[in-house]
Amino acid sequence: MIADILIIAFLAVGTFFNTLGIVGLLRFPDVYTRMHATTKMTTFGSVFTALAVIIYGGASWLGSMDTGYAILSIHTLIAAVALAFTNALGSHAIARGAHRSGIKPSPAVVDRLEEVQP
Amino acid sequence: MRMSKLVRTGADLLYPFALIFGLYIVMHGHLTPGGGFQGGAVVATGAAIVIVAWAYEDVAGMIRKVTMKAQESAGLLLFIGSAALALGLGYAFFANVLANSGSLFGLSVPFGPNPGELNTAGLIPIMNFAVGIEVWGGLTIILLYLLSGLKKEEGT
Amino acid sequence: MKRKLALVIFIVLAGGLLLIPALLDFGVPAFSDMDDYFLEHGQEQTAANNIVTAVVFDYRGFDTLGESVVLFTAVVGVGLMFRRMLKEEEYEDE
Amino acid sequence: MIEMLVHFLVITGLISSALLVYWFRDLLAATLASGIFSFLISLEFYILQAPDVAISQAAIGAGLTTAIFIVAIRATSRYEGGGS
Amino acid sequence: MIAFCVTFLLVFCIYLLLTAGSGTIGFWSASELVAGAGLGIVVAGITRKFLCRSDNYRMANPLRLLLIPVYLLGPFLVEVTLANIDVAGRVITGRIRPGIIRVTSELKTDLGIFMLANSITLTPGTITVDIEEKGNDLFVHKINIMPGDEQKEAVPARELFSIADIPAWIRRIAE
Amino acid sequence: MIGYFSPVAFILVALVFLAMLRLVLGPTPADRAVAVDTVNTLMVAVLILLGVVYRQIIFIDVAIVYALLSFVSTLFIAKYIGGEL
Amino acid sequence: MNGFLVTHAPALLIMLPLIGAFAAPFIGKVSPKVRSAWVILIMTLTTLTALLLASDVFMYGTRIYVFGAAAPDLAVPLDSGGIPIRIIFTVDAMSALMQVIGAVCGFAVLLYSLSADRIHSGLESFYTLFLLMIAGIMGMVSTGDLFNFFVFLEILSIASAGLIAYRIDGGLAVEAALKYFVLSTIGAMVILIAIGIYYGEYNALNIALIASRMQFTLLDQIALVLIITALAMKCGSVPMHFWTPDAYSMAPSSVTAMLVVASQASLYGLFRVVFTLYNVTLNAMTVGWIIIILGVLSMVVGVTMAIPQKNVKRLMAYHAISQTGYMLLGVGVGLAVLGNQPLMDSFGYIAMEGGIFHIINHAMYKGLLFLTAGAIFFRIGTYNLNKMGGLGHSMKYTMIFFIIGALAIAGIPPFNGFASKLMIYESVFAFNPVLAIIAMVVSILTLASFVKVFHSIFMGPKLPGYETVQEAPVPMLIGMGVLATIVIAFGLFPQAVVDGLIAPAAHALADQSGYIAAVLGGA
Amino acid sequence: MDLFASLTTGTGFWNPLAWLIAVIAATVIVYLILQRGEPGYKKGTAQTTPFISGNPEPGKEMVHVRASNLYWGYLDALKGYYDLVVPAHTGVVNDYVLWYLGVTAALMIVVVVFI
Amino acid sequence: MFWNLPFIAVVALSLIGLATVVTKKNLIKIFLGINIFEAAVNLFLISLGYRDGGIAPIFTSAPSTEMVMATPQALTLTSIVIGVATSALLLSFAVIIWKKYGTIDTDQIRRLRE
Repeated sequence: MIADILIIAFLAVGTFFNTLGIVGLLRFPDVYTRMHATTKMTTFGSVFTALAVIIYGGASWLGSMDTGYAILSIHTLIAAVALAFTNALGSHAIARGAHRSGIKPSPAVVDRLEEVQP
Repeated sequence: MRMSKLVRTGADLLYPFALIFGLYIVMHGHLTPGGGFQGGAVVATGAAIVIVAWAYEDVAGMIRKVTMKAQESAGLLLFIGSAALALGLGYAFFANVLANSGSLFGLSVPFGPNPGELNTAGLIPIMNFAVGIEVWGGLTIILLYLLSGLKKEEGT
Repeated sequence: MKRKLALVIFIVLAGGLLLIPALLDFGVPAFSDMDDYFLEHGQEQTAANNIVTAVVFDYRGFDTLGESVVLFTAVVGVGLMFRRMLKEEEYEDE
Repeated sequence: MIEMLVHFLVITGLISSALLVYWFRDLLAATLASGIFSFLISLEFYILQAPDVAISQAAIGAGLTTAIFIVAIRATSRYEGGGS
Repeated sequence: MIAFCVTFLLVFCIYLLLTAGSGTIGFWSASELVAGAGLGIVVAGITRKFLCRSDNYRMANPLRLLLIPVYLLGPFLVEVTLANIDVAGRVITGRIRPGIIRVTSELKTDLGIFMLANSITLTPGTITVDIEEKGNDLFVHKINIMPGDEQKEAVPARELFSIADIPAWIRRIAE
Repeated sequence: MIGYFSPVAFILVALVFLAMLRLVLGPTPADRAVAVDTVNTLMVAVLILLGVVYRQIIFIDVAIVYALLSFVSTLFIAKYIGGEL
Repeated sequence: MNGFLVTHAPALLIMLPLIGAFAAPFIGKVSPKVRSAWVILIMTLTTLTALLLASDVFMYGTRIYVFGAAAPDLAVPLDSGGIPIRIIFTVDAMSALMQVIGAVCGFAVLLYSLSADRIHSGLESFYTLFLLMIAGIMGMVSTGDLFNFFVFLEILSIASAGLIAYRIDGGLAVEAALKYFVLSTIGAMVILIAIGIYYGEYNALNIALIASRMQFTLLDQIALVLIITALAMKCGSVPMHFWTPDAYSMAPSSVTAMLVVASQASLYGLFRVVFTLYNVTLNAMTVGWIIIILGVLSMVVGVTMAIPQKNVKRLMAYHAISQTGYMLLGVGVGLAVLGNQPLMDSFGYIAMEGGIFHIINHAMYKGLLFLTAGAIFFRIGTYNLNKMGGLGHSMKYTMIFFIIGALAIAGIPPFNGFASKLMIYESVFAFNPVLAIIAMVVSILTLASFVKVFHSIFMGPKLPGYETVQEAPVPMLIGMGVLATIVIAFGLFPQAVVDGLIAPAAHALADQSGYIAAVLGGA
Repeated sequence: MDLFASLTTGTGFWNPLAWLIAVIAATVIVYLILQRGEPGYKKGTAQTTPFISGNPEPGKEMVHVRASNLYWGYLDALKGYYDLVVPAHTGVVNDYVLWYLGVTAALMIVVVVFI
Repeated sequence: MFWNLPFIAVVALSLIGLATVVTKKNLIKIFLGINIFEAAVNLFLISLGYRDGGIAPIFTSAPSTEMVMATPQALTLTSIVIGVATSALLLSFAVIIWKKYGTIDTDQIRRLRE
């Protein structure tokens, strides 16, 4: 019962943040701000959906003692960790590439990087 | 040119993980989705991460073309060899002589859904492994060759 | 002119290919005896749980060999493209 | 029922991303659209209960093919119709 | 040799994690253990020069490894959640004040700076755009720069986070 | 409990379309790369959810492969637009 | 031991070149001599195996080989309800004939190329691809499984594309390879669609099983169109021949000679599909006429395009298209009267025999011609006819071989081209006189065009610049000599060849029920 | 399996043995005629140089007829045909593929309509 | 008709792929078209083997109901690897042509004609 509530809550959180991430992707003015919205918020949302699955697996495992559900949880955990890891690196790489290719942060109060690396 | 230090460190950390995960997929080809091609492609993609994070000159020392070529040929020869194993026992090529025989990879499984045991399926895991290292070498070397074409263009 | 011709050709091709969805049912195959054999006997004959792998490496193992050879061939071909040419090699002749 | 709707959406996405590949004049964008196409077709394989093929398509089609296409674009030219 | 052993142990653990629930020796069957050891040796032979490129075995200490999940589930999760809610508000309202600032930290090792940069990137509202290869100074794109920060030459890493002291945690883990 | 997962999968697949809108609009290649990265992330979540919906535990492996490998194309794009390839 | 060899010969025929190819990168590292010896050894073994298998097949009938079964000839497992489930090689007389062509041509070409391509770089890869090409041809002609056919077709295409692009110096060869490969990839994918249609309808991939279940519904017609156009494109029939002159003229000469054999393997696939897969279920008249029209177009356009050419290999490539038209014409006439036993007996079989005899003849003399062109290029470094002249003084043996080849292709007695062309003329005349007249006119134009080539290359005074030209090296002459000997022998003893090789092949091709019975057993 | 059997061709026949005998006979006749020729021909003397009404012998490349100049009349007579066919070989990959697809489409119509 | 959706997608995708090959003049674009065509063919093969309500043909801890067919999946695996091999070779041709000709526009890659 608690598991049900947790799953619903996590799924709702995940969907909410994913949706907001996409909205941010469409609304924000330049690459860097879009990246703030999407890569991190969708990662957060996806990790939360994965957490829901983990809880589902754990609860079912405790209920039925079928090792299959434990495997489900572990593999989902690995997927979530890999997702977070690669997304962080990927968005850093894109941001760096974008800055090197000459895309300036268009509404920006300060750009310290430009002074160092023209 | 190299990418930034963060990406390089990340690639170094990710490479063993990609390798072991790819080999896991290769070895469990007869139990879970996957097999030689998929696992080999995963491993090759792990190598691609390293290749992209470092400069081509650095990578040429880390992941060598000669090794990859040898690996590819060796995988294929192992594949053909395991296929020809049946020939000596009087069966046709590609006969799965080890399955259900009790020797290496020779346990039998009950019919129907079961969690699976690695030590089954006869020649299939061996062939999976052979194909895995072949695909690993092949896809990596394709990427290396294309990048080497890039370097030559800059030189001239 | 050529664009119109291409359009006509594509319409005819589309007509021909649309016969596939018109005549084949998705999800309800008419014959399935070969695959039923694999699903029924594959597990006991090859002792592999994954029937796809059993088909790939046992029943149709020779195709898999061919596929590996294709990859090998492509690698050799790509290597031939990016090989280091000798100085005295002169081929061209318009 | 919802699975059917997902299926429908995925197929629509497939066709629209293929059209995007046709439509873009920037080859890099076309390659990116082709990457999304690969992901979607992999999802379609997944829905059609072919996980082996989905892994294969994800690893080879989406990962390595995109990579070698980008290397080739770097070695040639980026825009359609762009000369040397 | 140390590199080999460290890599082997790490890889073997990952393999065991992937194949958990396969048998009766602990959670594993005998053949899985044998296969894991074999594959681990292969992988360790290939990747020992990658994983231990800096010849620095501080991370081999199990206590430090145990700290990682604690860190991820504790302060890091709190930070990420708070920041996410913050950015969610900004997505809806559209009030942003972005800019790229320079962030200093006292972290010296590659791994430490890597973890800090990833933590910064995963926290919405900040992205690591670039790194100065020598001094380990990060350039961070921030979606909402505090008034006054744009005049500063450099901002300490601690000020990017609201509640928890992330750099200190990372120093505890990695250095 | 399984009934909760499939509507979420549907919503996430629908979000992929909105991300593709940015792929069409994006003025710079970096924007498009961000869109592709977003699609990757969403897709992993969809795969995990669908794996549960189909009650196939082994399907999660596909999601791990996705999470690992979609990264490569992102890195190549980033390296290319940064002019470092 | 002999029994073992014969039993496993169909598989060994593929495995030997493959093992040779896989080991070639290692062995090439040792020294060039060892590599040459290795390649020669593998090729000799392959040729011997092919000959052994062919003798067995012509003596005892169709031989099948089941990959992965408990016994090599256990096509139908006991518990499967009478369907074959594994990949089956079905070597009937037609397949054996094609195997012999491939093996003998490959052997001669290999001898030639050992000395012709000696000075170039990347030779390990060259020989690897060469052996893979042999393996692809062997697999294509001996397989009895549609998807396996597709796989070998792809091996053959990729290896051919790599070899066509071998001379990457100025980019022309790469352009030719690109055109060839784009077309052949699309063709292969179209073939895969057709295979999918068969699979969806009949749940089978085995040719014999599909043939026994064939209904010839609307979908089968679509599949027929897809598969025959793709294969006709691969064998270079007009109006899908555009890749042929480019690829043939830009590849190294030894590769070109193998490409001829490769295109004939596609032709074999076309015949196999039409005769074995469909046979009498299709409307033989319509499909027969389609093939005849393709053949006539190929003959006429090929030869007329050949006449104004200035590049000698390009000219020969157009002639190859034109000669492919003869084969299509002969076998198409056979197809058009299929199912009508009296007509079949009176001229149908003769036409098919003529077409099939022309396949083997064409492989030999066209290979010979390309090899002579390569020998000339080896000495003077150009293919341009305008720059040549007077070489007959210094390259006498090459000139003799060229004369043999040219007379054979023009259908002059006593060379083999005459025999097969005569069979085609007379049987086609009985079917439709206009076609026979067109064929004869094309033959005359062929002769005219080769007179031009002969005059331009060998006749006239020794041109300045070519005074020091020498005869081609001996290994090249041996390679050409093998082919020339076969050309003369087949021309002098045509009926023996027809009785021994061609007639069994033609009857095997037309006999669908025999093929099905060999695989499925019984009916 | 008679080696020198006649080739069965349906309506006529062709026997290489008879042809060989005829060729040998013809060769003998030719040889006999050749024997009756002028025996005083020697290489290296003025006999071998061509006599062009007292003019000096033109250079070797002038004597040689180039390949492009052969069959000029034939090509000119069929000019209409060649103007049609030669431009069809455009050398563009797209056209090649379009030709292939066009043939596929045409055959599709033919086969579906006529069967 | 709704259930024939994958087949309709196959037709649409093949036509889009072929149209890209025929109408676009850039080599890389043509290769992308070939890729789409290949993917369409793969999808065709996979949809042939699908059975309503079937599950993947893997016996590892799955509910035991009807399974989808295994052979098309095996064929598609082969086809995918062939596709990547093809792409690699084609792209290396394009790179060499760019080096030698300075263009990858098909209208200018026509030194071989007539």
